[in-house]
Amino acid sequence: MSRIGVFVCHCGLNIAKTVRVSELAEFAATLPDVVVAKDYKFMCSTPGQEMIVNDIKQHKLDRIIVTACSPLMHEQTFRKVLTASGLNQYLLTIVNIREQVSWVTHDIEEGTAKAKALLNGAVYRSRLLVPLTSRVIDVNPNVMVVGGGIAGIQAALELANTGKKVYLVEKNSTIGGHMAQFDKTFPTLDCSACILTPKMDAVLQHKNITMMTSCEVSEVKGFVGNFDITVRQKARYVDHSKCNACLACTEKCPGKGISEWDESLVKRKAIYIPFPQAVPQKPIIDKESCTFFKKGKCRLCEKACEQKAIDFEQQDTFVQVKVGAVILATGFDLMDTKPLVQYGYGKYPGVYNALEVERLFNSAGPTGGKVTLRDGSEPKSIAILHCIGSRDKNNHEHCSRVCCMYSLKFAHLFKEKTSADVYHFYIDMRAAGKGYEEFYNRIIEEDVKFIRGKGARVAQSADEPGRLVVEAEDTITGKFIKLPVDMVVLSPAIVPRADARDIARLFNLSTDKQGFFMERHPKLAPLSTMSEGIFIAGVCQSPKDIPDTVAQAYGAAAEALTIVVRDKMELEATTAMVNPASCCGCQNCVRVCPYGAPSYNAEKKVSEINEALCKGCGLCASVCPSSAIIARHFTNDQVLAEMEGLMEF
Amino acid sequence: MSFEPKILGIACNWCTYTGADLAGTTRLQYPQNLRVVRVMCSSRINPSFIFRAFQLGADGVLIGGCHPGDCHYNTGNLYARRRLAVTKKILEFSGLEPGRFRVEWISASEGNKFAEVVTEFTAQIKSLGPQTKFKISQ
Amino acid sequence: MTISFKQIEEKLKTEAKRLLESGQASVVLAYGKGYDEKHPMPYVARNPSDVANIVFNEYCNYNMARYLVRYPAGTKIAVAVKAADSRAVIQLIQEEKVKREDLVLLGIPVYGMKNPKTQEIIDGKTTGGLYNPVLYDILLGDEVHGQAIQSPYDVLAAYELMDKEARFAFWKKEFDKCIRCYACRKACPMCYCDPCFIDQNKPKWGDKSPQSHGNLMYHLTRFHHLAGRCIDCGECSRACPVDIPLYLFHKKVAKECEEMFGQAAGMSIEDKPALVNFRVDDSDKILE
Amino acid sequence: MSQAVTPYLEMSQAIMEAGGEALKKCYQCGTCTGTCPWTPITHFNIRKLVRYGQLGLDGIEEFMWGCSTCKFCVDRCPRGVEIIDVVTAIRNVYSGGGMLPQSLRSFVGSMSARGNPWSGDQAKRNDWAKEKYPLYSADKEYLFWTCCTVCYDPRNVRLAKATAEILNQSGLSWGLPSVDVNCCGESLKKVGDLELFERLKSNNLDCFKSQGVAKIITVSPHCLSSFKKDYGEDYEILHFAELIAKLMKEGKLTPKKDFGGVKVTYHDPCYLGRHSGVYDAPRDVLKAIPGLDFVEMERSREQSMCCGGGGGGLWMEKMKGERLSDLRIEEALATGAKILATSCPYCITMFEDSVRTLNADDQIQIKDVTELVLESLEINIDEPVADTCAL
Repeated sequence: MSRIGVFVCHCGLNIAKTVRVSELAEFAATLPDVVVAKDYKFMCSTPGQEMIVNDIKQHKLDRIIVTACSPLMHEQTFRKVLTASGLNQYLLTIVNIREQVSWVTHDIEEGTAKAKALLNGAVYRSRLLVPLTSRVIDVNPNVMVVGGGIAGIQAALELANTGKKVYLVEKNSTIGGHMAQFDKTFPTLDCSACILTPKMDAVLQHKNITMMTSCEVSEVKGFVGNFDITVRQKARYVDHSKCNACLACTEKCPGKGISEWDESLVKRKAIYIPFPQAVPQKPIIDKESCTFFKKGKCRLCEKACEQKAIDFEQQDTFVQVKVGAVILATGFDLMDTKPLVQYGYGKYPGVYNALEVERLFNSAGPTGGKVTLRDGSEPKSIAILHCIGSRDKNNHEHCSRVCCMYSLKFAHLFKEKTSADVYHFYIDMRAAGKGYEEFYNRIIEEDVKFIRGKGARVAQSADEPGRLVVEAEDTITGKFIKLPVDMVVLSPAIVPRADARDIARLFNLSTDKQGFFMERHPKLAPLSTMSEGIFIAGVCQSPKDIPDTVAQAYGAAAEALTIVVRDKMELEATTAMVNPASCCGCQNCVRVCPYGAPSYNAEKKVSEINEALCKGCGLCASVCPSSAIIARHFTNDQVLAEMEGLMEF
Repeated sequence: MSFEPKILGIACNWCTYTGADLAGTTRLQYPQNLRVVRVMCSSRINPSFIFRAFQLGADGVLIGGCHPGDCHYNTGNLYARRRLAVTKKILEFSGLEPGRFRVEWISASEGNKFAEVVTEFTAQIKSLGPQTKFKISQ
Repeated sequence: MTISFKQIEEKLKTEAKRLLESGQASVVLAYGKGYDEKHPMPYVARNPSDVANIVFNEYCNYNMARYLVRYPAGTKIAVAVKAADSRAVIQLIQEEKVKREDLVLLGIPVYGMKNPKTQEIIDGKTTGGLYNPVLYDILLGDEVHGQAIQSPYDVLAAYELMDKEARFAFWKKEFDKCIRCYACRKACPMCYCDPCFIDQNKPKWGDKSPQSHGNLMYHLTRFHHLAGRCIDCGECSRACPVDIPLYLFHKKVAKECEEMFGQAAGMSIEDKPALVNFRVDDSDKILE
Repeated sequence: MSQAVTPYLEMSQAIMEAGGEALKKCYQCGTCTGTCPWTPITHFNIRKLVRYGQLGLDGIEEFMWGCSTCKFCVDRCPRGVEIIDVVTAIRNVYSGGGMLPQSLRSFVGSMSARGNPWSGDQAKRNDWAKEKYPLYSADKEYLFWTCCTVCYDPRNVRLAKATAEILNQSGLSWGLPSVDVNCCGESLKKVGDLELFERLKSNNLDCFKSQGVAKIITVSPHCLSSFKKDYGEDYEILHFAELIAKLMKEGKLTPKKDFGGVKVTYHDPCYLGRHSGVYDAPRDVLKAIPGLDFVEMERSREQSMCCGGGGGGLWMEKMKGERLSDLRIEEALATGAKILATSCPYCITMFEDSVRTLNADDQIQIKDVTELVLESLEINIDEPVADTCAL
């Protein structure tokens, strides 16, 4: 026999308007094991909570049912009420009569009837609830940050400043990310390098940060508080512990590779640092373009190196890192626009993508900051095409969010650096951000032309060889525009990294439809993920600008800190366990678990579940033919009882 | 009085249950015949739950989970898809009307889909009439 | 070509003897004499001298794979397998209940096996439509060729055509006969759970006394547990004292599984049991 | 004149109910207009048509007949709007009010009275065959669906004959439909007469069912698309170019005659290409014919240009300078090709017209791929052919 208290909330009129709450409470009182049933205006308010606390004491209640809004809303609130009254928090049941009853009907008869059925189910279930004990584990105080762009840098610095040790893993040979490729940032037009390089240097100097460049995560084991991560250190062929960054080697190198940093616009040496402000300032050898690796002869860099740091024999190595939490800040790629043949990218030399143009503006870029076409001439007329592959069912449905603003920035820089006419082809101008609308106004005043219509086609000009023609409708006049230009800039969709799904798999994250990492809750938990202890920041979650990215980085650092600041932590108790007496050793649970929580004990011929790995989905319980697996808080008999209660009325 | 069916819903916490909440938050209207049991993942659903639901007198059973590929537990609903498909075939071959059992993928952002599915499914169950084949008579 | 049961019996004896003598097997699972010719018994030979008791005739339907899980891991077992029986062995290997290297499979290519109760030839009805073992180490006779190939699913046609009311009435009548003796699960090579779900008290899935609703729960759930695993040996139906045609339901589920998942039970040791597996591109159509 | 208007949502609703549901998805980016082949040469504005539809505004009648349903905009539309459905629905809603343009009235009238668009006598549908070819019966494998245009239009009769001869050569078992059938109704549907379309369709389906038709060969991609999209899933439908490519691959047809290096280019009919996704089969056939020097035009395959004959365009009068077929001929001439091959009777009609009005008939010949195959098989069907201008 249990002693159940039922507390029916009016939620003002939100519930009371279409559910007769007092009738519901009277009905509750007639149900088995219900000792107290009350209704109240706002159960989640302080007096409401106090009412529950008092009734628990006065009536010696051992089960609580709160009939109110969705458990996703206030389950935690009421769990705390139970804990405060000395009751186990898992003895709480929430009945959702707001989102799933009162708000979806206008008919008070229907609403009241459904609420009764739901409450009856809850009473049946409640009687079978058992106290559950959260597990307590030791927490490793270190944090790993994956991705060395502005988000990763900011998060690493924040954490390191609190005294925590941070491993910053970057797959390129330098940190800095996309932001380091830019010249200016919108809307303030401050110089990207001026604000970023001091932070990059701070990372290098920080005693609490271990910077791991040319590194990739290859395996993730463990769970929140105790991750055990294997990192692959890719061979650099330069021993960075010996290198003193004199860069004599790069001067002597005869090899020529394509500069990834400069978006393939120019060549670089085979032994190189990607750009002059790279961190670390130590070079790596690109095997593909190195004369020695290709032909077996050369070694000029080796001769030039006084530190004897060149090591052609170097191999990839694997490093084990133990951390308590992880922040993923892996950034984005630009969509490859070559398949969109109508825009001629890759076919006409005058068509550029946005990142290429960023490099053209950059004083450390391939043209030293001069805007010139591939043939060295200055463009006289430039078209910027928005939404290329974004907001497009045939490609990527999402809005890439920053293109409007950086396209405006491009227009400004074109106006500043050339005497060209600049045209925007856009669908909608999205300038929602601090100072963004003002920036848009400023660009309009700079006499940039805005054509409201999506660029439909870029073709070679029939009349002027070598020039391009952009075709589109100006939807405002309804006229078909054929605009001759020298340069076309595409603002392509921002898409997840090519390997984002692999990373998601490694860290057990979900991805959304576009492939961006999925947050735990779109509003209330935007930086956490379904994997406890793994947080996300920046564009890997969805396209965003630098201020939002940095804000997320601070947030993710704080989130990670809430874990590693503790010595010990509690885990949700709603895990699965095996009743060995019923286990038939079929190993179905071992086969299906996405987290590797169950394992087979061949000696005892039964499965066992490592609760620290269990996320509580209950899949194992449903594939267990002999009902040996107990999915705590969602056990077979609890679910069956609830169903029975629901079907009774 | 017209026939008001009892429909049992089993919804996963992360997608369909949240989608149902969203239908409420946006005040969409749908018939009140559905009673939802919340589980953490559609993969938790044991086939016997469904057989049992019909024995308890459910006129229809509606299962909701995340869209394949979006499961919060990565692959749970991919197993569920197979297991529930087999459940459906078993019900069908045993002679129960196939229309009484339905699986839908409804994401947390698809409040409107939730309301539409419930409306449509309720109408379908009404047209099938009371379920007597499995129901245990008192 | 006709089958010489005597010849198979001789070969079975010879191989059993050789395996036991050489120590390649410590037990041989085969058939022995029963109270009459129509009722042979499962038989376990442990010593070369036991081999004389081995028999084989058209009534040796037992699926000896049923007994494999009784022996401790590492026991070297030789087992006589007909077509369906070999699929049971494969399925057990997939489920890691037995190891391939611990087994010597004495394959029996055969047709014309008979149901002792009805004298009916079971080919095409409960043999998965196969005459030759899918997997074996030693074949006791020549492979059967030229025998008419029968689809294992042909016998379903009449039941699939029934309207749902008639089908429900049919199964209700059949399940209502069930006395819950559990001979079906005893005979089944894939039913190795101990305890069975229906014997559980927490939760109580269904009534344990022979009542319609408990019977329905037991059988429907068992069909689900065997989905993608049943290899159509028909032993459940022959074991049934009240003659419930369980094989029909199992076959229907097997057919659906094969269509939906592109894989039949016990055909390859490389497969993973279909219901603890998935493909990302499984179609949502299977739910319609 | 006042510019004030009030949205008339009942009209918008009527369009959606007539199958133009997709119109609500449009966000007016203008990709369609920028892509539409008509935009540069006429006042037709497809985006505006959708916009007027969204708000149910008056004045839509002015430009609702401009679309030739080439599907280029649909393929490019970032919102996935089925623009052709919208056009069809708008035409349906408005033409119901008697707003058919003059040139389409005889087209619809003939469809209604005679079941074909060419005012042909229904009993004479198979007269071109002169009883040389078999009629379809249940024991035959393929029904050779003769498009009305190849039955009645003297220029395209050559195409009907070429197809029949090649079918005979191939050894397949096939037959012609009886004279009871009528037009597939594709263009009729696109001009918005959905009710009459349903009538034609159900008559054809009855014929198919009564004769046990399972596999259908079409020479017109319009029939192909209509059968595939609107006639249910019971039929296996092949365009003849696909069948020829298959037969050639299997070695059942081997072209003999060497064309001696004559340059040929290929025009993708919208309904074979974008509508049905068949791009390679006709090219494979042309490349397999000895001595044809195959060149592509600048706009080909998915990017191909429309001839203007779809969506009822074949029956509408267009001013000089507003004809897509003229532009296409110029593009073909620019490649230096002496033959412009295609695989659609509508395209052939449009191009034959254009080469004459452009005085280019001595520079380039218009041929169906089927006709070139027949020629390479060295089969002669030459009979005096009436001039297409006489139409």
